Amino acid sequence: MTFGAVKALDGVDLTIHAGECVGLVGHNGAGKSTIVNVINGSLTPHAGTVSYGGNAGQHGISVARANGIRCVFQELSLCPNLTVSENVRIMHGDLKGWNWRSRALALIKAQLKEIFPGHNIDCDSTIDDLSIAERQMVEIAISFAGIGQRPKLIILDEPTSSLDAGLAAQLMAYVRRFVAEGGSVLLISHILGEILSTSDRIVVMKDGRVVADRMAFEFNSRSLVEAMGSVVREREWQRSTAMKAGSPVLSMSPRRGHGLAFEAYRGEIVGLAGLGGHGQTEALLELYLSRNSNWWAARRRETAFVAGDRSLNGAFALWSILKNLSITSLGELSSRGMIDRGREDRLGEDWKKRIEIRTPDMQNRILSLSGGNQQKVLFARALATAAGIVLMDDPMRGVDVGTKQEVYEILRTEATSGRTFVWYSTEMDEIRLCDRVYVFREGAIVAELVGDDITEKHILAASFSEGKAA
Amino acid sequence: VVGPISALADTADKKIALSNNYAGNSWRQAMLTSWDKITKDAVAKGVVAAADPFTTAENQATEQAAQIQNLILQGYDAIVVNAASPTALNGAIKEACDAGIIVVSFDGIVTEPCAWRIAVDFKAMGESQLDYLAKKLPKGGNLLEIRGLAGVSVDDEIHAGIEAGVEKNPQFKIVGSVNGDWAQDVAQRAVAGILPSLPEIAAVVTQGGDGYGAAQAFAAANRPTPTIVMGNREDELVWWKQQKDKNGYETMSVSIAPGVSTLAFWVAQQILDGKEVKKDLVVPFLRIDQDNLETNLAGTQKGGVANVEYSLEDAQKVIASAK
Amino acid sequence: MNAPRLLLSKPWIWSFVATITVWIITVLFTGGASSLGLSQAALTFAAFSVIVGIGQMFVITLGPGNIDLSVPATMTLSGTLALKLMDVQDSMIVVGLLLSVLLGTVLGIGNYALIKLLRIPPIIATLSMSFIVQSTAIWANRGLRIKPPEVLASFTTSSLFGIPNVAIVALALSAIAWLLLEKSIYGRWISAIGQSTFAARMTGIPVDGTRLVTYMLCAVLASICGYLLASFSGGAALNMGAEYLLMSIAVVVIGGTAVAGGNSNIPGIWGASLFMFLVVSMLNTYGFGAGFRLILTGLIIIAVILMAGGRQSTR
Amino acid sequence: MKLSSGTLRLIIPAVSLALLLAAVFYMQPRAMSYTGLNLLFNLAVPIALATVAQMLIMAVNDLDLSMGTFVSFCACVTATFLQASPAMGVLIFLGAIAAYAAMGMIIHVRELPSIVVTLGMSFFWGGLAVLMLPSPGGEAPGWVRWLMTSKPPFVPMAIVASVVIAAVTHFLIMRSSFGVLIRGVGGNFRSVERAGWSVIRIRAATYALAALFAVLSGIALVGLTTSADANIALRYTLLSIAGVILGGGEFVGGRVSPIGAVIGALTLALAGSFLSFMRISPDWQIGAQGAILIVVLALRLFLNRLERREKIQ
Ligand SMILES: Nc1ncnc2c1ncn2[C@@H]1O[C@H](COP(=O)(O)OP(=O)(O)OP(=O)(O)O)[C@@H](O)[C@H]1O
Ligand SMILES: Nc1ncnc2c1ncn2[C@@H]1O[C@H](COP(=O)(O)OP(=O)(O)OP(=O)(O)O)[C@@H](O)[C@H]1O
Ligand SMILES: [Mg+2]
Ligand SMILES: [Mg+2]
Repeated sequence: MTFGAVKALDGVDLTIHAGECVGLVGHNGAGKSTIVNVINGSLTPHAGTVSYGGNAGQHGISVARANGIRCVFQELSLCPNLTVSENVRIMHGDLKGWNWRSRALALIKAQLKEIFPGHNIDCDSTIDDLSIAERQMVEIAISFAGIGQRPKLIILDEPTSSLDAGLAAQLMAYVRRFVAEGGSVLLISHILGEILSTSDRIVVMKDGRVVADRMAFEFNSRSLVEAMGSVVREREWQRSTAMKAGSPVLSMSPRRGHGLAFEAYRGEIVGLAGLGGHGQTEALLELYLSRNSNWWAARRRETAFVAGDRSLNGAFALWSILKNLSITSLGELSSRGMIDRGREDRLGEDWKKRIEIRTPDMQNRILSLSGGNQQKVLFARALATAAGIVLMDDPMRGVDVGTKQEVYEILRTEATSGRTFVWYSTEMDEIRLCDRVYVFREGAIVAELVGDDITEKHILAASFSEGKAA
Repeated sequence: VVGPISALADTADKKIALSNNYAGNSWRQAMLTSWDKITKDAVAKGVVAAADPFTTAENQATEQAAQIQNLILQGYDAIVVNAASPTALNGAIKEACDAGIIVVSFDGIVTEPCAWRIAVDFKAMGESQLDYLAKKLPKGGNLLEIRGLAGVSVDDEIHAGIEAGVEKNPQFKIVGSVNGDWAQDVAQRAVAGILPSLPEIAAVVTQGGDGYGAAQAFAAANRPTPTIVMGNREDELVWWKQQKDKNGYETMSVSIAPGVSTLAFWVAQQILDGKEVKKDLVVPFLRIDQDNLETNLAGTQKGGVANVEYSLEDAQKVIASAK
Repeated sequence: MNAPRLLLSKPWIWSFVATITVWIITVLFTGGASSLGLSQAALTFAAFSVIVGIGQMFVITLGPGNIDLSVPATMTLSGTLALKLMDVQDSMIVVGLLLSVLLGTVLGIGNYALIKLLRIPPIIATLSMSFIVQSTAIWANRGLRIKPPEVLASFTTSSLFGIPNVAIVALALSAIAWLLLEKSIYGRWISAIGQSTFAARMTGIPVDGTRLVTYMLCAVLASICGYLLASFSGGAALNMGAEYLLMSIAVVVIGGTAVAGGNSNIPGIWGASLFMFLVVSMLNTYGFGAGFRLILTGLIIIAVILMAGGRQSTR
Repeated sequence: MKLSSGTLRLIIPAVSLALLLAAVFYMQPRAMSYTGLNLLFNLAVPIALATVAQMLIMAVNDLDLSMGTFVSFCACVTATFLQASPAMGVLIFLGAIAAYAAMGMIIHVRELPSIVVTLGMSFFWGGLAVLMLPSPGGEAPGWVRWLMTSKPPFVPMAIVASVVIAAVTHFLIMRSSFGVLIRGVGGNFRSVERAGWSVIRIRAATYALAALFAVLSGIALVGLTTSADANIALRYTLLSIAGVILGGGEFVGGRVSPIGAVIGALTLALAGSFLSFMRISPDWQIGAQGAILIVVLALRLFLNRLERREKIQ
């Protein structure tokens, strides 16, 4: 499988048996998504064959679907303007005839209840009205649902990236049950814990090849990372010592009129924690928008923003990687409103090296990058500015382990040299890296944790406790 | 100007509306101005109760049909129409007639039998251009025709007249034809585009409003100015006058006078008054020639169109002569 | 080997290919005798389309739904008011131009105010605005044609070294627009906004400010075009802009600007403007009636688009 | 009660229409009658059909700039061929519908911007119309005339027709599977494709359906005007777009509302009448049309605000 000069898949041999869960891991751009697209029929391999249930020959989306293959893509692939049941109708071509609406509704309701017991999604609402996590849940449920016969193979491409820990655990548990009943699952994730605990077998990919294919119990977290080709770094994390020095560079009064006020100081990494969708993103947006005029360009950029949902609010699809990278720094790259191309190119080369953007040419379109590499570009976009404050809305979604480590290091260095980071993350590991953490619940800040108090236990306690008591 | 008041008592409480489909050129503006001038006076004198003009935002038959339907609802006794289409308004006109409303169409007339028509013989207007040219250029020559807006009846009728004229005078040959949409700049653009590939042109036949643009285009292309038939616009007449003074340039100018709206008003008033009026009235078009150029130019508003307004007596004469 | 391919990958090349083809066919009619005259006429009239086209292109670049339908009315009002103010006096030429620019600015602000305050799609906001502007033009002058000052009229109708003056003006404006679009921060901004308004906002682009400036730019260019056109054709007419509604959009899209926003180019506007003039001239020259002329124009436009293709290369 | 966003999309246009209607009744009580309503609304019927056609195209994220010329073309066919030799007329209509389907396919396969292709097509249809009717004329087929001028008991034809159009299209686009697919393509065509549907066929069918409604619009128009001309419906292009927007539809994302579109068309028609009931100086009559559009949309904004406040509470 090649895309122009890029060899995305190079002699990959992958077999998935009934009744097993195969974990697929690899660095960003390793070829995981491409293999998914080959299996589900959207891409036709240039060499080699795909066979479903033993019979090779035919290929294509409908053949794959007829053979019981379903796919959950990481970037949401529902129709946002339709209701949940209408989306079910689209995904299931055989829901024909009168009264399909109520049958679709019954189907999705049952499936959602089975995978995510206790959810409260209104199946009559349009996808637009759902949160990102809810959309992901709906998409997963639609894929697992089957009329008459169940799907045989479900491909999950980073299914938990928008789900919080509790929902992710529910999903993994369901995957185990599904597999136990004879289905198969191909699970792609950058969260190694998930892969290790859920898969029967793990396939590791690197630069378009399979470099390891062994039973899951033969791996541990460390050997898995090594197999992917990243060096495991010991955690030598130093929380900054100079905390709350001087006056806050960023502050916000208590949200929704109650809870704690928000403050951030120079050189700090402030974490925003709590269950997904409890107002962290809104808080970040408010911080950002209130400090950036919609009418005038600031002479010096004070704050930069890194978006997590790159297809929605990050990448400019028509542009090259370089233009995507430099858009926020144009002020510094230009004189009298005219852009200096030379300086722009240098900035691009510089960052390409610093965070290893895997591309032969920065002039390539941003969409030619794998998902994780796109995310790296968005990261570099913010870091390349002179902004003193960087707001991050779950920026590590879909970034591989090796890159994450590098980015963490960059963050720490930048913080030491005086930048302030406000970091919303759904991953506990990342939250633990922060100097100080605000826990959100129902749109307000309910707790502030500092230093060694930042533990999963404390955060979970703050996320849940008061609500139950009240 | 106006006859004895007592004779008009019958229409003192009648309301007349003008339904106009377009206001976007100087001819229509002159028409509205004339209407305004004459009807204001008539209302002030108590001849009629009201004479309100209505113009649609876009030059579209559908919009005008809706406008006429609204006028029906508003209870006008007569509607004077300058129609966007001779036939597409027939549905609405029929409804007006059914509601007992007098409908008088002028300039852009309608074919619906229940309405009155004050028509200009556009075909004759086209033919008259060729008659003039045949006299002026007995040897004939190549003609460039500037047509109006495609798909509109007036364009088709004048064109038919010109074709008939050419048939009658075979020494003339139409070597090029463009659509000028009755707009100066469009005409200029179209003529400039075709001119380089045309042989020598003896005369340009037009439909009004586009003669000046044609003259400009010939000048820009450094071609000798042919005989361009004008359309009574002031800028055309001024240009003609300049050429005439400079080198004795000769041509003619012909168009329908915008003041015909006032004739339509009086006709409607007469019908309301109970007078017997034939359904089809014809008004002469307004023609300007070499010898009466100066007088007409003097009487034309700067930037406007040569005009004739009608009084009640004029209207009565037109009605009587049609019998 | 590489250069032709690079050229072919440019979306604007096809409008030029079409233009040259049409030009050759037209000129063949007279065995080549008409080439100079036709070229000059084409340059002259393309210039007006280019000027309004550039403004429209900036607006279209802002993304789906952005379009300025008030261009014709703006042209009319600007021509009307400027000529009325100048009142045939040569000394007032600059004042008239300033009035035009000022008027454009005000109308641009008005357009954007409607879009922003009422949150209505630009297509409807500018349409409503155009009705009001058109009314103002009627009210201001009642359709009377006032002549332009002598110097201005002769400037717009004459040429320098065989190139029409208006084409030179349009060329200068195009150069400025190209600089803005390709080299300036503003150009990047509008392109970013065109691809995703929200993403643009989150990279710190002052979205409202940029859009306001863009609508102003479009109105100012339309205004200037109205001023020039009225002077060129010997007076402002109430319907003088009507042609330029479809024209301004057509030259932008035929020229290869992505209608979905975010991608635009200036050379294509020239190609398309020349093409739109020449195709009518060609069909007139060969004596097609209005019906066939329209049909062929449509088919040729579609053929050009099919050749240029919408698929954007990944590079 | 929690209102779905679809319902809200409908309430706002409906309320604007009601308010405008109230204003018209206040100014012209005569309009509050069987004939009055018919006169107010009968010319809105073809507009409503054209708006529905435009809405279908907009549902798949495209825009049809040839709607006006195409309806004019259909009107010309109705007044000539359909009248003189019905079979031939039907054949031409089928051809036109096939042309639309082909256009949808070309737009999809070559990933062309619909605006450009339809701009080209607008010249094409316009040219055909001019060839067919170089000058206004033709005659409405008897049955069309009868249908459009028939007087059903109690409720005037204009209202009956509007309700029928709204109901049929609502069922077709909001309730049927086909409608779901159309809107799905507008919302996220990639996902429809991945689910194994042929997007090209959906697009072609959508265009064909739109063409069918446009054909009906042309026929209805001729039924009202009794004859046609080549320029008869040019303004339907902008009117239909405005109608969709007024009715709560959006340019992209497959967010459309058929009932809203019909209401939008009626609102536009009514706005024109409202204006002629106010006596405005002729200079400003055109401008007033712009002003009334602005007022109606401002009303929409106001209601939107109210609704949002409701939602937050
Ligand atoms: N449409 C495309 N055009 C050009 N290159 C592509 C295209 N799709 C994928 N590639 C390239 O193929 C390689 C494999 O991409 P793929 O998306 O499969 O990686 P991945 O393993 O899914 O990475 P990630 O973890 O970042 O999602 C990458 O180098 C990518 O840049
Ligand atoms: N519109 C598009 N045009 C071309 N290529 C595309 C397009 N959309 C996606 N791709 C390619 O498909 C591949 C898969 O992208 P996707 O975002 O699904 O990767 P991913 O596996 O989710 O990434 P990651 O694991 O890093 O999050 C990428 O290589 C991308 O270049
Ligand atoms: Mg991937
Ligand atoms: Mg991914």
